[in-house]
Amino acid sequence: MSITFTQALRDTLTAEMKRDPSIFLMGEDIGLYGGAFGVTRGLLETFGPQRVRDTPISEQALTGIAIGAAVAGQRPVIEFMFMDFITLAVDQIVNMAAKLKPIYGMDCPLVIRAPHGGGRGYGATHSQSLERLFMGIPGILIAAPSNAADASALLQTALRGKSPVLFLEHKMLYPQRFDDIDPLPEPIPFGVANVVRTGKDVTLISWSYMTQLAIQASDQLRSSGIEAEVIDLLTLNPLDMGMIIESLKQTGRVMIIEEGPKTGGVGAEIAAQIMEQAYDYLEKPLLRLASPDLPIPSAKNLEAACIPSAESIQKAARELLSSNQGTVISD
Amino acid sequence: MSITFTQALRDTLTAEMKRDPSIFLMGEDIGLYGGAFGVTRGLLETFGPQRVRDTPISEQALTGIAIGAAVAGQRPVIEFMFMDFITLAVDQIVNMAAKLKPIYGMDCPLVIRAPHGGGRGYGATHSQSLERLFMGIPGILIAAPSNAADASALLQTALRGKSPVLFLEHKMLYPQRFDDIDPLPEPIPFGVANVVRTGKDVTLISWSYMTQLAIQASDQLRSSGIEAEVIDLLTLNPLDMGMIIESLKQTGRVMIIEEGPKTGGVGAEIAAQIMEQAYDYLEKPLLRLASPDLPIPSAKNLEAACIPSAESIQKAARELLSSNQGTVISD
Amino acid sequence: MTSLQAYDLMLTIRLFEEAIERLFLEGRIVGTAHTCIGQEAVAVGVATALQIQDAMTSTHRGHGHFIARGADPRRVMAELFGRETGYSKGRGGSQMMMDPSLGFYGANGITGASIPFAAGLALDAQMRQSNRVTVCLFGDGASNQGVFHETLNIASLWKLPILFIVENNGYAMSTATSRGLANPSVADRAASYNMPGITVDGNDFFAVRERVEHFAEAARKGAGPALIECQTYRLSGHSRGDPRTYRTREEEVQAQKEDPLLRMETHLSKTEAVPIATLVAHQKQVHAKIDEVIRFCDASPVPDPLNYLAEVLL
Amino acid sequence: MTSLQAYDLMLTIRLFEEAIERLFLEGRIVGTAHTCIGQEAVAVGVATALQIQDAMTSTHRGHGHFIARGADPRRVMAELFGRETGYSKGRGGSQMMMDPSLGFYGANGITGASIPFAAGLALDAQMRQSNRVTVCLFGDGASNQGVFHETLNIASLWKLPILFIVENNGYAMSTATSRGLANPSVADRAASYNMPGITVDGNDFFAVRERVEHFAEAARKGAGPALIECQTYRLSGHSRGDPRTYRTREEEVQAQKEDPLLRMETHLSKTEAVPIATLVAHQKQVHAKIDEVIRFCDASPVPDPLNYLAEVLL
Ligand SMILES: Cc1ncc(C[n+]2csc(CCOP(=O)(O)OP(=O)(O)O)c2C)c(N)n1
Ligand SMILES: Cc1ncc(C[n+]2csc(CCOP(=O)(O)OP(=O)(O)O)c2C)c(N)n1
Ligand SMILES: [Mg+2]
Ligand SMILES: [Mg+2]
Repeated sequence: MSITFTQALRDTLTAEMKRDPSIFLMGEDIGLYGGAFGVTRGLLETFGPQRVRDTPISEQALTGIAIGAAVAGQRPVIEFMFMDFITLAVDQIVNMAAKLKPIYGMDCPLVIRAPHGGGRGYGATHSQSLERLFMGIPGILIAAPSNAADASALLQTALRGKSPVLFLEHKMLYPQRFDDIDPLPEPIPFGVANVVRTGKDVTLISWSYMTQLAIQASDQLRSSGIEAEVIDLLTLNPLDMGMIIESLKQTGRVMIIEEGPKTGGVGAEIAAQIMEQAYDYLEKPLLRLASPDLPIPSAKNLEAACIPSAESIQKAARELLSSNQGTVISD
Repeated sequence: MSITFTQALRDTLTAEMKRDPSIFLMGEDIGLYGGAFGVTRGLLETFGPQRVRDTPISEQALTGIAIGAAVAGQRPVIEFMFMDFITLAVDQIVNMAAKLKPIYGMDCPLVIRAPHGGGRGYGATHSQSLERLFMGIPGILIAAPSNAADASALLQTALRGKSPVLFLEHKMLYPQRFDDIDPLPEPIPFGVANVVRTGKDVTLISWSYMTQLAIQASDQLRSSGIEAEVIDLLTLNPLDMGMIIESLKQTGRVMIIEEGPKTGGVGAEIAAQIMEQAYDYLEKPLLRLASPDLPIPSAKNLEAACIPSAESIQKAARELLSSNQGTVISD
Repeated sequence: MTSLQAYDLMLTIRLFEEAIERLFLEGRIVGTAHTCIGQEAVAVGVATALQIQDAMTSTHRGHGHFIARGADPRRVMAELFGRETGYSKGRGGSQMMMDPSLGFYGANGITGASIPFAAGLALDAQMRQSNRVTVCLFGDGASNQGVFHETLNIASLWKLPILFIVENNGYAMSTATSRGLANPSVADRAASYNMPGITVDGNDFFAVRERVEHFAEAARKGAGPALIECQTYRLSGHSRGDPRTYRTREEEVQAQKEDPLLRMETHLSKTEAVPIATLVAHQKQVHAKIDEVIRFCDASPVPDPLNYLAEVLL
Repeated sequence: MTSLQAYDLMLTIRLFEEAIERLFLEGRIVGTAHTCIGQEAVAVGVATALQIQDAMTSTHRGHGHFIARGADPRRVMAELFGRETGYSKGRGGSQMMMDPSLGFYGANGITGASIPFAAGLALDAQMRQSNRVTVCLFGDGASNQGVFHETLNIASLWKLPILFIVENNGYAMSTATSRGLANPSVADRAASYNMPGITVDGNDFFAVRERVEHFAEAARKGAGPALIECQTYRLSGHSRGDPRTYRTREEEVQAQKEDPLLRMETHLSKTEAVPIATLVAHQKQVHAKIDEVIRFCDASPVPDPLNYLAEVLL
C-alpha cells in the first residue's frame, strides 16, 4: 500500500478516534478547512464539531484548555498551524503541562501536533524547528517521525500514553508517498530508535525530515564505497542512547544532522551524552551539521543555503572521514 | 567598597539612565514597589513615571511594546518579576526581537532582566533557570554574571549595545555583599570569560550563582590538594570557547555546573563545542553536574536535593579525578 | 450550609492565614505565601454555592478557596511546612496544590494560567454531559493577562458551563486596580464576549453565594459562562514582607470596617439572633483547630528526597 | 491627495495582488502570500489619512498597506520573488518587510504580534513628544489573540497616540468572524479599555479616511487611542490554494457588488464627473506599472547567500 505522510496521520487519527471516544481535536481551521496542511481533512464530517473543534486564533488558551481537559480525563490533540506559533503557548506547556505529574501527580495525556521545518519558502516565522525549546523541559515527550509508518505508530503510542507529547510533523514530509506500508502499524514504544541504513564507517544521527536526507546521503555515499549507518531517532525525549552507542562502537565516527540552528539545538544534548557515555569509542570528534545561527530566510536560494541537504550531509561525512583530527565545520 | 548585587544593579541603572535619556524601565511593580527583589527601589522617585513604568500583568504585551520602542530608538529595560514568566513572552522574543536584525536589518537594543534560580523555596514556577530557552535562538545575547562588579559591567555593555540581551540575575545573589569593588566598573565586552580560580587538575565551568558555588568547591578542594580551575562564563551567548579550551589544555578534565535540569541545558552546548573543538585535550569524558530532570520542588530539603551545591560539586569533581574512565553521574 | 457553618469556615480561613503570617515571622516556614485576609466571604460564598460534582480553580492566593472547598487545613498547612503530609507532598508549596477528589484543581503560580485550564475542565464536563459547573477564580490583576481574553471568548463561543469569578481586591501586588485596568470594572469586560458580567459585594457572604448559585444554575442548564466580579479588599499585604507603601493607612482602616468576618458576625447576632456566647464558643473551637493544624505539621515527616528523585521524568 | 490619486493607489494594489495570484499559478514565485483583494479602500483610506511622520504596522496581508504608505511596488514584489532588490533582500518574503523611512514597520507573520510592537512605536513617539501617530492594522482574527487585550489596555492606560484599526474582512482563514468572536463586533471590545470603538464602512475610501483623520487628530492632541473597525470583505482566498469551501458563491457574488474599486469608480464618474476616458487612461497606466514591476523583478539579481551567511549572529 502506498500512502502519504498526511494520509497516515489522518488515518491514524480516524482509527484512534473511533477506538477511544475521549480523543478529540482542537486547532485553528482544522474543521471546515481541514487544517493548513490538510491533515484533519474530512474528520469534521466523520466526527462532528464536538470532537473536531475549530478555535479562534488563541494559541495560549487553546493549549491551556486542552491541558485542563486532559487532566479531567479527555485526550485532546491540538494542532499548531505552524510550529513557530508554539512560542505563544510555551507558558502553558512549560509551567502547566510539564509540572502536573511531578508536583500534583496528575496525568496529562495531551498530544501537541507541530508542523515544523523549512524548504517551502515560508520565511523566518513559518519555517522553524523549535523542538529545542522543549528538549530542556522535563516532562514533555517529543516524537519526530521521518516516515508515514513511524508517524502512525508513534501517534498511536502518544494517544495511549499519559504524558504530554510534542509531535513533530515536517512540512516536507506531508505530501511524500511511502510505499508498502502497513495501513495501521502497531504502536511502538517511545525511546527506541531505528537503524535505517547499516554501515561501518560513520554513524549519521537524525530525526524527522533530516532522516530522509541522511538516507539519501548514505545511499549516495555507498556508491563511493563509504558505508554510512543512519540512525533515525523517532523520539527525542526519551533519547535512545543505547542504540547510538551500539552504532558508534562499530563506526567510531558520528555526525548529528539537525535542521535548526546549530547552537543550542537537540544535537548539543546528543553530543553531550555521547561524550559522557561513549567517549572511549569515538575515534574522531563528533560533528554537528545544522543550519547556521540565523533565521531561515524566505528566498529559495537563501533558504537552501541554510538548511542541510543530502549534498551537504554527504560532503560533511566525507570530510569527517578524511580529516585526521578535530575539525570545525562552518556549516 | 562593599555593595550588594542588588545595589550594584540599581546603581548601574541609575548611572546609565542619567547618561542616556533613551533608557527607560518597564515591568510589574517596579515603580512604587521597587520590584519584587527591590532592584529598582527609588528609581521612580529619581526618574519619574515616564522612565520607570509600572505595567499591568501583561508580560507578552510589555515585551512587545519594549521591542517596538527599541526599534524606534529607545533603550527599554524590562523586568520579568521571575524568569519563569518569560515563558509568556517567548513569541515576542523568538519571533520578533530575534528576527529584526537579520531579516529587516533593524537594531533592537532591549535589555530583558530575568531573576532566576532556586534556593528560596519558591516552588516549581518561581525557581527556574530558563536561559536554555534562548540559547538555541540566534540573535539573543545572554549575560549571566556571578557577582556585583560583573553585573554592573555587563549591564553597562548591554545598555550600550544594539541587540536584545537576556540578563540573568540569580535570586540568591541579590542580597549578597561583595567587597572591595569598584562602584561603577568599566563595561566589559560580551564573550570574555573570567578565570576566577586557577588550577591544573580540573576545569569547572559555570555562570551566575553556580560560579559562587564552584568557587567555594574549588577552595575546599584545595585543602585536599586538588586544584580546580574555575571559569566564570559571564555570557552564554557569545560563549568564550577560547578560554575554555585554554584551560582544558592544562587540566584535561572538565565539569560543567548548571542549575537547570541536565538534559537540554546550556551545558549541552558547551559540551558539544568542547567535543568539536578540543576533543584532543580531554583526558576524561566531561561531566555535567546539574539538577535532575524534574521541576524544582518547594520543600527546603527537596529543593536542596535537586540543585547543585558546593558539596555536590566537590564530590563530583573528586569522582571525576579519581575515575579511570567514562562515568555517568546520576546527579 | 447554615450561616454558622459558613462563619466557621470563614473564621478557619482567617485564623489559618494569620497563623501563616506568624509562622513566617517566626521562621518556621520559608518560601512564599499570599494570604487572603479580608477575602474570606468570596471563598466561602463561592464554595458553598457549588454542588459536590463541581470544579474549582484557584490562584496564588488560594488557601481560602481550598479550605472552603473542603480541604483538610492540616494538609494545606503541611504543604507550606514542606512536609510529606502536604497536599503535594511538599513539592508544590503554597501556590501548587490540587485535589480532584474535592473538585479542587488549584493554581500553578503563573498569574492567569489557570483560566484556560478551568475552561478545559468545563469543556470536559460539557463533553461528558455531566452536571458539573466549573468556577474559575482569579484576581483583578490576572484579568489583564491575554489568556483571560482568549479564554473568555472561547468559553462563550462554546457555551461552556463555567463561571469566571474575579476577586477584585483593589490591588495586584502594588498596582491599584485603577492603575492596572484602563476601565477598572472587570465585569464590563464581559460584553466583549457576549456573556453576562455582574458585580457583587464580595464582603457579603450571602450576596456572593446567591449570585454564584444563580449563574451556576444557569450554566448547568446550558446558558454558558458568566463573569462575576466580587469586590473585596486584601486586608493583608500582597505576600510576606510587603510594606504596603502603595496605599494609605486611612484606606486600610476604612476597609477594616467592611471586614467580611465582622459583617458575618453582625449578621449572625443581629439578623439570626445568635447569642454572643455561641460565637465565642465557635471561635474557641476554630482556634483549637488551627493549633491542631500546626501540631500536625510539626509532627509530620519531611519528604524523602529519594522518593522525588525516583520520579525523574523521561 | 485627489480622489483620482487614491483610485490609482487602490488600483495599483488590486493589480499588484492579482499579479501575485497569477505568478503563483505560473510557478514564478514560491512560498506563500496573502492578497488583500477587496480591502484596498482600507489600506488607502488609512494611509492617506496619515502625516509623513506617522507610523504604520501591518499584517501578513500587508502588501496593500505598504504600497499605500508609499512603498515602491517593484521592491515589494521583488521581495516575493526572493531578489536582492526586495525590501528585505529576499530574506523576509511576503510577510516580513519594513521601511522605517516610510514610517512603515511591517508585520512578522505571527498573527497579532505587531500589536504591541505598534504600541512601542507610539510609546516612543509619546516619550519624544513628537507629533507622530501610529496606526496598527490587524485582522478580526488577530483580535482574538491575548496580546490584543493586553496591548489595548496598556495603550489606553498610558494614553498612547495610536489607532488600532481592525480590518474585519469577515474571515480569519476559514473562520467566519461570528465563529471566531463570541461578540462579533470588534469595536465593542474598546469599552473594556475605556477607549472609543467605532465601525466604519471599510469599502468606502472616503469614510475610512475621514474617521482615521478624525481619531488621528485627537490622538495627536493627547486623547489617547481608539479602536476603529473597518468592515470589509476579502474577495480573494485566504492564501494561494484556498478552495473557499467555507463560504457560498452567492455570498461572494454579493460581496463583489461592494467591491471598493467599483465604488470608487462610481464615485469618480458620478460624483466627481470624471470622464470614462480618464479612468481608462489611468487603468492603462497602472497596468503598465505592474508590468514594469514584474520586469524589474525578473531583471533583479538573486541574493548572494554568502552575504546572508556572513551575518551569522553572535
Ligand atoms: C505571569 C505572572 N506574572 C507576575 C506574577 C507575580 N505576581 C504574583 S501575584 C501578582 C498580583 C496578582 O494580582 P491579582 O490577580 O489581582 O491577585 P491578588 O494578588 O490581588 O489576589 C503578581 C504580579 C506571577 N506570579 N505570574
Ligand atoms: C500566531 C498565529 N496563528 C495562526 C497563524 C496562521 N494564520 C495566518 S493568517 C490567519 C488568519 C488571520 O485572520 P485575520 O486576523 O482576520 O486576518 P485576515 O487573514 O483575515 O486578513 C491565520 C490563522 C499565524 N500566522 N500566526
Ligand atoms: Mg487583586
Ligand atoms: Mg480577517
